[in-house]
Amino acid sequence: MGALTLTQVTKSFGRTDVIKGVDLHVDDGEFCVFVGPSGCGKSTLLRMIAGLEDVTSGDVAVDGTRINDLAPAKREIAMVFQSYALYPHLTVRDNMGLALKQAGVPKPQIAQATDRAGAMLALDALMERRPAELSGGQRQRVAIGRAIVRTPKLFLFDEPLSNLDAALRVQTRIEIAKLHRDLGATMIYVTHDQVEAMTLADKIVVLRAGRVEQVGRPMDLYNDPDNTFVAGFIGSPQMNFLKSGKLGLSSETLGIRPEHLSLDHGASMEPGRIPGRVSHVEKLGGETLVYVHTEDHGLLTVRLFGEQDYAVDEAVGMRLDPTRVFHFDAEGKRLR
Amino acid sequence: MGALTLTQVTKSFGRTDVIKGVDLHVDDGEFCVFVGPSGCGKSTLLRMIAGLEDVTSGDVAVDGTRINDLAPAKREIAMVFQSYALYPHLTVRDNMGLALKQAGVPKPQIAQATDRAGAMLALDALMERRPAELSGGQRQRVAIGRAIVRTPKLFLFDEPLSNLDAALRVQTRIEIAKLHRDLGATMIYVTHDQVEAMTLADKIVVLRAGRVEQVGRPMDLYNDPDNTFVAGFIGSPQMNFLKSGKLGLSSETLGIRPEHLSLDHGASMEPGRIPGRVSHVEKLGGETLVYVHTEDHGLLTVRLFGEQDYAVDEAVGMRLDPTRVFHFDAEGKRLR
Amino acid sequence: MMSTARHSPLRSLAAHGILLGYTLIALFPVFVIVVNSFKNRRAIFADPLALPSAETFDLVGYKTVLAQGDFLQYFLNSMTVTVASLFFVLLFGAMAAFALSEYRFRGNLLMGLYLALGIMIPIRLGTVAILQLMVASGLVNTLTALILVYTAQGLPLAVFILSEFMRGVSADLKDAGRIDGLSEYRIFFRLVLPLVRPAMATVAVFTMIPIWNDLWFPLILAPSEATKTITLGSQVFIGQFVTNWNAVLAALGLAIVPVLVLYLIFSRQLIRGITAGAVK
Amino acid sequence: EDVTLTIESWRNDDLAIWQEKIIPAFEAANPGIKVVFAPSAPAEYNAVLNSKLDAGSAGDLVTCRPFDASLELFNKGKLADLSDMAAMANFSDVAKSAWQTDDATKTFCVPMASVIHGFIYNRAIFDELGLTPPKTEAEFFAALEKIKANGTYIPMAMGTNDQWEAATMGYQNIGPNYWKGEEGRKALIAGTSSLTDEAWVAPFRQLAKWKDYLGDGFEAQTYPDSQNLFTLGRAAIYPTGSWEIGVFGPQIGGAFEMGAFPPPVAADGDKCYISDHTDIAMGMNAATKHPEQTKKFLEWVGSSEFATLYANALPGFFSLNSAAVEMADPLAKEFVSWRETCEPTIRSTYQILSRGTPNLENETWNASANVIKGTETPEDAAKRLQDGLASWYEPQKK
Amino acid sequence: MAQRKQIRWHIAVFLAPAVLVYTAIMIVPLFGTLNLSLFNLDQGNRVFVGLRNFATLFGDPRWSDAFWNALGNNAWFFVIHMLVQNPIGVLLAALLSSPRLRGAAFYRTAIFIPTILSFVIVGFVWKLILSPIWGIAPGMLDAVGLKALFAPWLGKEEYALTTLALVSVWQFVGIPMMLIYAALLSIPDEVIEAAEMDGVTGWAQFWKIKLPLILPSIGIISVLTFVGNFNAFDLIYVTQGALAGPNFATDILGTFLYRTFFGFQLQIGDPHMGATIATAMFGIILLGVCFYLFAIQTRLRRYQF
Ligand SMILES: Nc1ncnc2c1ncn2[C@@H]1O[C@H](COP(=O)(O)OP(=O)(O)OP(=O)(O)O)[C@@H](O)[C@H]1O
Ligand SMILES: Nc1ncnc2c1ncn2[C@@H]1O[C@H](COP(=O)(O)OP(=O)(O)OP(=O)(O)O)[C@@H](O)[C@H]1O
Ligand SMILES: [Mg+2]
Ligand SMILES: [Mg+2]
Repeated sequence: MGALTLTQVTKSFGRTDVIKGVDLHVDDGEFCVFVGPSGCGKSTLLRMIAGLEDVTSGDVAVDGTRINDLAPAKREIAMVFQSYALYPHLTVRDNMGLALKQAGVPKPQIAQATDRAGAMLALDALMERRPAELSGGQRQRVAIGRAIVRTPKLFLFDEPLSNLDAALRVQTRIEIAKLHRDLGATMIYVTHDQVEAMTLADKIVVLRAGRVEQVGRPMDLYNDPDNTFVAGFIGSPQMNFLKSGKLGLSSETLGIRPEHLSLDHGASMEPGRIPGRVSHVEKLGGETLVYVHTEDHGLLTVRLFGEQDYAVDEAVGMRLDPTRVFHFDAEGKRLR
Repeated sequence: MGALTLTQVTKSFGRTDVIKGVDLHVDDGEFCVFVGPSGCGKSTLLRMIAGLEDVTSGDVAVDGTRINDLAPAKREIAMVFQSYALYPHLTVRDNMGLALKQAGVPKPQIAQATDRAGAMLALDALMERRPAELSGGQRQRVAIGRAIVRTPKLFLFDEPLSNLDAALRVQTRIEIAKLHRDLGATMIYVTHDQVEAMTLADKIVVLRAGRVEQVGRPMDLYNDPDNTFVAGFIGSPQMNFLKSGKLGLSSETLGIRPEHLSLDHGASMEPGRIPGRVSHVEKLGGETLVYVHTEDHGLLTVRLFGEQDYAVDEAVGMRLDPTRVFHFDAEGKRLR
Repeated sequence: MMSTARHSPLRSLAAHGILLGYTLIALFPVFVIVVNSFKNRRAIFADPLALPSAETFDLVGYKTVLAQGDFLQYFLNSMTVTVASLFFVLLFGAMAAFALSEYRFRGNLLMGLYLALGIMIPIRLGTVAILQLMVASGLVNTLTALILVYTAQGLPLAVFILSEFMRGVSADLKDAGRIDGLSEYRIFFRLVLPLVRPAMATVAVFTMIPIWNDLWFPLILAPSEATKTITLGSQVFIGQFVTNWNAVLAALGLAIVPVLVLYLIFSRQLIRGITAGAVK
Repeated sequence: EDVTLTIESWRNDDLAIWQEKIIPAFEAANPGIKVVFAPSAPAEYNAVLNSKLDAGSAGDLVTCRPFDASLELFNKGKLADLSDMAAMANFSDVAKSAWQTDDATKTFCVPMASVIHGFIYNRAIFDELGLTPPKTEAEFFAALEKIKANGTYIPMAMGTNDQWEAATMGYQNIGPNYWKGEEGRKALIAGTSSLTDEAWVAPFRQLAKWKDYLGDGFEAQTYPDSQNLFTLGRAAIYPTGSWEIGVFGPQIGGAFEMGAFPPPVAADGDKCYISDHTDIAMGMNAATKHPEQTKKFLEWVGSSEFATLYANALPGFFSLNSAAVEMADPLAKEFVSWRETCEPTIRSTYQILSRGTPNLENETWNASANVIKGTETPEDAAKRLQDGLASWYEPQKK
Repeated sequence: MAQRKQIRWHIAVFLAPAVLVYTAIMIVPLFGTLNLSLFNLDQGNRVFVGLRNFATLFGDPRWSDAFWNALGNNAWFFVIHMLVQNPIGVLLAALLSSPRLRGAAFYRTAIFIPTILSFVIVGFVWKLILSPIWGIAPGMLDAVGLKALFAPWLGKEEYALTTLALVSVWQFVGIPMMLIYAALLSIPDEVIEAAEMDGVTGWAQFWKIKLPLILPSIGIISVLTFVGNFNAFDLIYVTQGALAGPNFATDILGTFLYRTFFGFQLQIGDPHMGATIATAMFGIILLGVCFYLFAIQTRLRRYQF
């Protein structure tokens, strides 16, 4: 019903190659999250799947049928645009109901569907407003509502929650997960938010400059990254990269996540202890991030649970959890 | 130089009251973060400070001088719009350089300033593109760049990092903090991101439906919220609210953050242990969120450090850290 | 920007069908004009649809035209008047339109109405007063007189159309300009004007056509040999009892070419997506 | 320093003649005076001239339309009084009447030319069909019938689209025979005769019969269409005025020969009347800066030298100068010769009767066209004209 | 837009050049002329007559018949433009603006060419084409077996006005086309893309998305059509002459005004009655425009992109 296959898909805008040959398979009913640095081509890929953008070369297929030339309207896709693209002349209700109306769904049913989406997105009080009278987050919710009132084969979400507050974001995320379970539709979701990516995805696709770096289940990527890029990209704060040579190891680079470094006070020199000086402390309430400057490896981040007291400039020492280190070669490839 | 005072400021759009009397003082050189649910009036307040929106009643003053009627151009402000508002016909470079050009800064200096901002925001390769040729995150970075090339009295940032990836976001956040230190300018910053709010702010202003709920330093809000709203809004995942009665306490509601609940396996009934059943587990890599369903209090969230193994439907018990609980009355006001 | 996927062959076939059909309707009479301007009089009326053949081919119209008066001079006059008037209409009109669309001030609507009055009365009625004005200021038989009149005549329409289009320019964008310290003038010239290019082009074309084709004011205000416009020059061939159709066709046919060129120049400004990427 | 005089005129057609023949002749004889002939398209002439005179930018010399249009200008002080010019002696009272005040005390334009109405025919067709120029109405219709029966040619080239053909070449052409020229015209002005009288309705009756002999779709046929039909040899007869002579010659280019006959009379031997219409004159802008030189030019316009020059340059425009003018064009001579046999008159609506609203001339155009098309009966048309006239013209009010 | 309390000189600066030129060269002369409607000649002297000229225009059948006839014709002329010209213009613009249409620039130019032509040429060529004598229209109808449909349209009272209105439509269809085209260009691509995703394509897309967004421009072309039609003059004048034949079937306010104001043939121009007619026309048009400005324009929603 909604298995998506991309085969050697490329895309160029004039002379700029944006997508440089992507192969990807998304199973029917799978929840696939695209992550990658800003400008790596996530939106472009989504737009190609939607049919809004020419495929320069390669094939886009749904259930084995090539759909490169199928009109977007015929692809049974719902999409949340990164820029919202709301209909400025329609009320919130009509923005959400237009697709159903077009499909000939009877009025009461449309009203019901839009009411449900409105309630779910906390838009109930705004149903008769027009986009110009909404706040940024409200607009984004309308864009989400417009997609979810329908029951298409494939959902495409382009950073749908970026302008929502934390509570609403969690809530909407849960609703989307629920929608996914209920409809069993295939979903492709672009996000910059680690939590969203980790919690929603059946499969995460890490993109970098128009290429797929790694595809896998969230914890697989976290625990078993293929290279420094993926290792650094998944997990926040970023993984620390240390010079293996300075530690007497044979690999080029050693990676360790901030949560797998332990920290103690004092400047004593013991084997396996990396000495440094606190350069900056960030207290986030539930956790504390300590940035430690070291001679050999530059700035390292340590993530500690709860509220912890470290003073800036204090001498400290760090220890690696040896079961949690990753080794990489000079090209950044993981050595397993 | 840039102390900002709002006195009983209100704003209505036609019959909708959006800002309902805000009093606020921001010291010169202070970094002030506005947080609040989507649609609570953050952008509107920012736009009023900028002079882009009429003040329906009340006063906006800078350094004690009422500026309600001063033209935005005269207020010496830089602003990042939530909607970016890039000049579509200008290149990235010209978008960033326009204000300087207007101020009569000599060309080489403009080029230098824009180059620096471009490099900082990883836009170097895109300086000659127009907004239509940029990705969402790139556009947002141009909007930031446009603000930071200047040295105004007051910076206004409206969710400036919402479309950036984690790494870039951390990096840009650090740059903004540095900018703040270097220039000593007053900054007002709207964000939905807890980490940004906690790490950047000298002072956080929590807004709710056009009113100020609480103002304070980040850790003060975290550790000493005035009411359930602030308690729930600061900190992610949200604080758990338990029915005090069921625990034999006199307050109406008891609040405890997910990181201050401890969890153990098994269904045994001990005093102080709240039994429940795991309903959902989210593994985020560095931490694990366990959602536990309880008879008395509904769904509670427990935040655990590292990767933890809890199976869905497993019987578990929770304990509160008694030093970390908050008590609230029936109206949600904190009982101290 | 758009995809082949969105390019249904059936729909585009239908579109081409309709457009081609209408193009034929639009061009058929033009074809008749052009073809006949190359034929002798007898042939024009013997079979107006026939292409010029060896027998009927005749450049007499063009010869007459080029022999009569200083056509190059007329042409230059027309060009000067049209381009200068256009410049002022666009500049002044856009400025006024910006004031009307951007600022709320007392009397805004009334000012709009006042500026629109001009499209409601044929300016011909004011001829005598205008002529008196020009006589008094010694501008009779100068191109300046024509430029002044055409500027005034073109303004109402320009203001009317441009103010509508200017209302569509994103307020956030102008606000961003204000934040950047741009004066209202800069906002107008640097931000708004470039973004209403299609509307400016449209107004330019609408303004230019009646100016180029006008016969009345050149006849009244500047009929002298040195200031004659090309349309007035062509009028020589329309007589009381006989009209030299060969010459009229040739003269007016020739006179289309420059306007067509101007049109082509302006219509290049009709560009899609000028404001793309501005706001989300 | 040379003085330059500008002539305002509606005669675009004559531009070349003035530039090449007339003006050089004058300039040669009058050094120090330059003359510019600045015509505008005839349809705009009145409006343009009035505007320029009002504003004070009109040329020194003004070509005068006959009767009220010029009289109005004179009354407003725009045209100078030329009564005492020496050249006025060269013109008869009738010739001057079109440019005089109603009481004939003042003359303000120097008469230049008149035009005569009649029918031009295509000799080749007449020869082919064995026709001779008809003298009576009966012969006229017989000829038309014969041409029609033959089917090759349109019997008569006339359309009603432009309306004025119907009135000028129809009604005013054949009418004088019915209303007895000047006699009827003057009676109408005096109020002793009315437009519903038989003499004025009868021409409409004849016009109503023309319909059958006009080309297909004559309703949409314009004046240039008619001209072209005739000059291209597709029509046999062309109701017209003498002004066509000059323009038809080159257009026909020798393809056939033209002949002319005056409007046929009711019965052989009846007195015939022709419309010999005083049409064009020249006056002086009262505000001219060079009255001396302008008068000098006008004196020359009143001379027989000018008369000869003009009449020969523009065959069909007949000089109003009392001195006989030698003309070369045979067809023009033919037209002028009718002055000997028939009584000339001017168009009935031109003097005085078209001063009010509704305008009798305009109404006559409309009525003539309607009658030819058959959308109005001759009687209704006549009644409408009479009612309109009576509504404002005192002598006709009953 | 913030309300700023100081004197905003820039508003004056923006308005000044236009207002000055326009007032001096257009408004003053025009109202000087319209003012004439309050005067008339009495024994050669100009005297103030108040509204008596209007009483004559509307009360005296010699004037009012012609006036109502012209007004009625004008209304029909306008109706045809609204029903034919504007829908065609909008349709063409909609087709032209479809993305990736090959040859769009060619079509656009070709369809616009008639608008560039002068009235003299338009009048000549259509008279030639429609002429029963020269045979283009009858010949073409004959070729498709519809010869019977042919009539000398321009000469028939019942067809002439409609025919001329259609010729005028032919000439001016480029105007609504270009305006609407410019308006369509300003609709953001992404909104259209969103519609595609929602399955709103083709005509539905036009009706539901594009049309509402260009409604202000449709309003403008309606007003311009209204104003243009009620001021129209040239086409009728060059094809049918100032008497607007046959039998005044094509007489519209413009020709009626011209005849009266400037005079025609033996009819001497009457600036006073002419100004009266002009004022009446002006009143009618002003009424229409005010209706648009106050009743329609203020209700039209505009969208900023
Ligand atoms: N023009 C308007 N007319 C009516 N209501 C409006 C208008 N503009 C904004 N609002 C309402 O004002 C409230 C505050 O809007 P504002 O943009 O300040 O919210 P915000 O706090 O920035 O939200 P977000 O985080 O979603 O951007 C919203 O509820 C919005 O719907
Ligand atoms: N029209 C265009 N012309 C040239 N380059 C373009 C065009 N549109 C996009 N690009 C470039 O293509 C690249 C990919 O853009 P895309 O929008 O897919 O990025 P993205 O991964 O969605 O980024 P973000 O997270 O910032 O939204 C970007 O570097 C962008 O600059
Ligand atoms: Mg993107
Ligand atoms: Mg906001």
